Amino acid sequence: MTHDQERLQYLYRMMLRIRCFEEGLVDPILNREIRTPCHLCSGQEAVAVGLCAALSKDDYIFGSHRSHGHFLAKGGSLNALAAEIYCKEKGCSRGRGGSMHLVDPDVGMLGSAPIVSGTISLAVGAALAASLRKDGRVAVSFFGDGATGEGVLYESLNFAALKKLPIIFVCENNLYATHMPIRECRVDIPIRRIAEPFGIENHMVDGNDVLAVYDAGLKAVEVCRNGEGPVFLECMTYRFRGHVGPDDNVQGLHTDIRPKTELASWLNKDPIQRLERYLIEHIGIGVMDVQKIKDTVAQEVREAKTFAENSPRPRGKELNEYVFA
Amino acid sequence: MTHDQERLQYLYRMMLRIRCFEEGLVDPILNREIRTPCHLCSGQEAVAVGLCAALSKDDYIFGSHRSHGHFLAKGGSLNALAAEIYCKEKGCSRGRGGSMHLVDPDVGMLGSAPIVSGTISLAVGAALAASLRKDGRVAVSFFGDGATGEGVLYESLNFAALKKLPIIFVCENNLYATHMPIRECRVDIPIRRIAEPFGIENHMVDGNDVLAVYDAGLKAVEVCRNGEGPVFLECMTYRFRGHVGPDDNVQGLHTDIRPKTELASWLNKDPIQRLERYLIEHIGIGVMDVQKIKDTVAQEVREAKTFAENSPRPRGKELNEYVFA
Amino acid sequence: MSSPRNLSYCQAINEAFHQTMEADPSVFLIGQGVKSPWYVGSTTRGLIERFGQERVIDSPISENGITGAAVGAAIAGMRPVVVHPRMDFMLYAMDPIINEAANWFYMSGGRSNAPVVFWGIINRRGEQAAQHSQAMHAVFAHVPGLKVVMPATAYDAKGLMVAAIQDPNPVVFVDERLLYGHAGPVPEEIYQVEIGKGCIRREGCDVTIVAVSLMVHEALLAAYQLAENDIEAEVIDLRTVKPLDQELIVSSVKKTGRLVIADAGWQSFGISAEIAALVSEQAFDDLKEPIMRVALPDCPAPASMALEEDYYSSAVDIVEAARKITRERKNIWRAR
Amino acid sequence: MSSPRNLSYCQAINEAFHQTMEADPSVFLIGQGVKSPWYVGSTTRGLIERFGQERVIDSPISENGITGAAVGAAIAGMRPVVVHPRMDFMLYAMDPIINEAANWFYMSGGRSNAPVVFWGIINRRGEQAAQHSQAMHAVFAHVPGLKVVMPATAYDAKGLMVAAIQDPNPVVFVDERLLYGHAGPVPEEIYQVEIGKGCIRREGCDVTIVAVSLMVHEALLAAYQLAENDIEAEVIDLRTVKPLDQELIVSSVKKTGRLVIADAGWQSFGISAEIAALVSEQAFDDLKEPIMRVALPDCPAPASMALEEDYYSSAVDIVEAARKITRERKNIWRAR
Ligand SMILES: Cc1ncc(C[n+]2csc(CCOP(=O)(O)OP(=O)(O)O)c2C)c(N)n1
Ligand SMILES: Cc1ncc(C[n+]2csc(CCOP(=O)(O)OP(=O)(O)O)c2C)c(N)n1
Ligand SMILES: [Mg+2]
Ligand SMILES: [Mg+2]
Repeated sequence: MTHDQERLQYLYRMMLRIRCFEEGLVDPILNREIRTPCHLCSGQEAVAVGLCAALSKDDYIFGSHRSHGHFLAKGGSLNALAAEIYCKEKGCSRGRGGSMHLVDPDVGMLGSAPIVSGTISLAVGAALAASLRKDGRVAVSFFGDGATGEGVLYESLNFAALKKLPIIFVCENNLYATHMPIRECRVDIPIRRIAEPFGIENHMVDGNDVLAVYDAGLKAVEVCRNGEGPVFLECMTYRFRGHVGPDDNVQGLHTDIRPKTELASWLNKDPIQRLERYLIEHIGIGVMDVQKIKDTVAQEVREAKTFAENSPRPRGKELNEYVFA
Repeated sequence: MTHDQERLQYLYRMMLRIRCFEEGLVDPILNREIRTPCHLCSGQEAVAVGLCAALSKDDYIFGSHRSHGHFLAKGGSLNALAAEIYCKEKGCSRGRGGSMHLVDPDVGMLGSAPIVSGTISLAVGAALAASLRKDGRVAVSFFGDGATGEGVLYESLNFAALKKLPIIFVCENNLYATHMPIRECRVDIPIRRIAEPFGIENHMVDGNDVLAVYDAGLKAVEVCRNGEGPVFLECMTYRFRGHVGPDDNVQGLHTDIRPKTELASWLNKDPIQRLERYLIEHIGIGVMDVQKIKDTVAQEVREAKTFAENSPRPRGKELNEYVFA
Repeated sequence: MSSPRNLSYCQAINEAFHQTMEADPSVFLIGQGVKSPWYVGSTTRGLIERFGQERVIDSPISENGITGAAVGAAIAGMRPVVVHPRMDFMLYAMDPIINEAANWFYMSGGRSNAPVVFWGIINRRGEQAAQHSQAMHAVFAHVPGLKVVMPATAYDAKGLMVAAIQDPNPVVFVDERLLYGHAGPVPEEIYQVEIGKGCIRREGCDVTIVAVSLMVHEALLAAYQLAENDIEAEVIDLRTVKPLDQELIVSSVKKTGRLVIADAGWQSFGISAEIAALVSEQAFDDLKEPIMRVALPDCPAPASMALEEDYYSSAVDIVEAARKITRERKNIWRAR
Repeated sequence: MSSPRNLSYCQAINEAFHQTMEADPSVFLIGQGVKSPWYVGSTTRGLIERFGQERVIDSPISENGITGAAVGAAIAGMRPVVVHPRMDFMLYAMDPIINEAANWFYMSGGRSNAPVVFWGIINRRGEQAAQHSQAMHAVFAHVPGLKVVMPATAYDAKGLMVAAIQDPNPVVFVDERLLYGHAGPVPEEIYQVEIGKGCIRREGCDVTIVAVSLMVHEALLAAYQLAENDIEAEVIDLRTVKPLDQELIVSSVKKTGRLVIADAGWQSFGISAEIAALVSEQAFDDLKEPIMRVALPDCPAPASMALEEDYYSSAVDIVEAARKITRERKNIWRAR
């Protein structure tokens, strides 16, 4: 597929926004300004951005513990995200949720939550809602390779297949689940094959190539909108930082068991640099234009941080609000 | 494979014992002498008998809600089974468990329980125990086609495959789960294929041919004892009676939605008659010999019923015994 | 309201579905056995014919996934009812019920709610044994963010189901298979029984009996027997277990000074404990006698009918308990 | 016993594993994170090196299947400990814990038992929010067939873990990540702390404070502050939540006539309710004042630290509660 310039710049800007925002969290995490556990997605931005770019605003997504990227890619507000991570009242979840509970129903970001696989069945339900209402919406469930250990994933695949629901199962295979390489979690057979006994169309995608993800997303969305869902995408990718926080090794526990050379080889496949090179070398976007995008993004991120810092904390006497609607 | 006479007669006698015993329950169920919910396995005897014949006494099995056959096939006492179904103190579970909780650790029948799929992970655990102790035991998990809806089955397959546990997953596909044909429970792809994404050896077996099951069982046991487990067997079979009790239609609810012609065609494939014909026509066992087996079995079953009837009920003041060991 | 007809408890639930589904296209039913009377009696009669298989979804045996799908559909704007034809099966679905649904509104800071009904049927007795007899309302009552209702009558079965479906929060609706045949007057039109409000089923001044679901009927029987001995029991039907109608309970105990609690779940760490704790906090000075609890012993459900008789409690046990704390009237009992 | 060294709570648990695994080859450890200090602190240090990956099994993320496997291994004669590095994850594993393990011995009529330890870690605070902060001991305490222990000290952490592993029944061992650094004397040899027995951590005659786990330390702090105001509190450490040490609690309340219960779980329908109910049944005539409960409000755990401060209770709340029911001494408080 060919992609128009505007779209390409959008993809670049969005990935950069996520990266720049998350990298900006590193210091505040290390100096304990931020306490809520942050699972950074640096290195994996192409999956969130490529997939969400293939959706319309009305479509639904659900995320996991590692969902800053999903939230932003679906159109969530940078300010609201920053404030939530600072657990402030102006956060997207009013400081009640923190980094692991991001939500913005207005842009179809229906929620994220850290129970592994816990939101997969919710996404199936959102697809079921769309299918009952015949409103043409598609639902996307983002989850990790570790989630393939949970039985509810298979229950979800089965039910979605049985009812031909408009849902895209997106497995971000970053090769590790916390301290466990995927080979210690399951046998050495591609994850996408779990879709086969349910007759679900499935593809392996280069998750560090935003255009590949975007194209796979477009096709999957079409399949779903035609009533021929679900689709399962296994996106191969890698996280550049720790499981939680900037670096599992510097935070005292030394639990990052990933070989340095492996990390290095993946750093070479940085999805943002890859698209940047492509923009400059093949699309003819100027280095100055790229720099301008970088500046804009940096500015946005600074503003978001200021917004978050200046937002008030929730007040203790409002503790019990929002228990019931 | 060829099978010696003794073995063949054993298989025949055991299937007949199960059939004869269960058919003897029909009247007492209908006249409410027996109240505990009985899920009869009439028609499916070959799976239990063929598989268990491939095991040694020390090997482990776990059953489900429909496990009278499993219990007897593994060597459980007919008297203890009958007494349990009458919920008497001399039942295998002392009348605390009823039809759905059959246990006899001495013959490796580690238990049965009606929560669908609930015992599959337990069987994996028994296989894990065997593997930790390196005692050469094999564990068998019996479950129905309906159990493929439960996520814990996939978790069990994954873990068993990862650790190469000596376990045989035996799916008795009788085409229905209560009132639901399997096609309303999952897409039209053979169940055994769910084993593939976990790299588990899997086979489809004619579950009404006890010799086929026996042979498949022998091979699977060998694979497991060689440390190359697990194995998944899908045994195609059919129940001749209601989901629970003799006939779902005569018991008032009219929930048996199975076509009469379908039932009729399966009655033609009765595993016991099949083996009987084979014994007489190919092995040269005399009709009289067969009749003798029938008489013996009928006598055993009568005795078991008498045993059960004469066994005392548990006493109310012993209600709270057996809560803790 | 129109003049009510007599309907059975399960017909009343059926009518709640017909009327809520008719009124609101976002209401739908999903779960094991919605098209099988073996599972759900006649609670779903006529629904498929009227609303189609799309809105009455008989599901694979996947409690976790299906319950989660109901929660997700609720988050996406629907009003699902997900049935578990035995409460015991809900143990597979605790993650979507507790981790997800109960916490959802709070952890999104009020930005997103999950109006889902978790319908769990207690299906006990009949020598079904430990895995097919459990009542677990106390577990759900413990969890913030969940409401728990338990109708005792046909009227409440309909009204509480309607209220549960129309509530913007996750509600656990727990009914009792043994009550399905119980009949009572039920208005024709759609109506709610307010969640969080109990009611007095019988007035009395000597002892308060707080009961729920099945035990309300046992409590009324007990009250009748007690009255024959000049003990006037006030019988409260909780209707809602969470949030408890504290005021109703406390003000009754303030009047009678005595309390018997009758629950059909396990006693230890069960709902009877919370009610006892509540009263001993809020009506301490009015309590004349120790609080008595009638509930299940610390024991799984046995199969044998002989043991079942001892396991389950009934009016006799309530009478016995009430008798113990109306001891200044002991002479009356002796006289008979 | 040898003279005890000071060990931290998590070192004590670690020692329990080393010694039980050494003593009995059927003991093994399985679950998420057994080889990762991020999950389980240093509770598992040195175990893999000593006993091998076969007996220290870090598992896929499959709480249901892995917990079931532990139960099955127990039924087949092993003594597994299955860890859930956050209790919240146990919601996926309720079926094997409750439907299977808890009922197993009973429903087999005593023919088969499941000696498995379900080890669930409460891991709260730190702005982790609702799904990563839950304490659910009350749920397990409600279920017949389960025992529930909750150590407050390093000594008990070791002794209760040893007892749990050596018990022939399923035991839910609930510890508190916040206590992992807490140090205390721990004997070198292997020993059990008896399941079902609490202990008096501080004697006093004015008010009984029954506490568990984390809250024992808050209760002791509170007792110290109360003593400064001439209120002598007796502090009971439950150690075991189920079965409750009824005698210890009741006899203390008979002495003091006043009771404050401090639990780190939700108050409503929680363990504090059962204790209150117990006391108001068994020590009714001795109770001078209403029972006070200090526990979590009916609210999921918030992320924001500002809210966490209000959410979690501490010594201050216990002091406050005790003060309310020692009102005849109000003048003392006023004087200061
Ligand atoms: C039910 C459950 N079990 C365990 C955990 C602890 N946990 C948090 S993240 C994680 C690993 C998830 O791995 P993966 O799905 O591959 O996502 P990634 O972190 O790699 O993005 C685990 C096990 C959890 N949050 N929920
Ligand atoms: C967790 C759970 N969900 C639902 C049920 C109700 N139920 C009892 S048997 C059964 C059908 C099982 O079908 P299958 O596994 O094919 O076994 P079959 O009855 O055909 O032998 C169901 C759904 C149950 N016992 N447990
Ligand atoms: Mg991963
Ligand atoms: Mg079947």
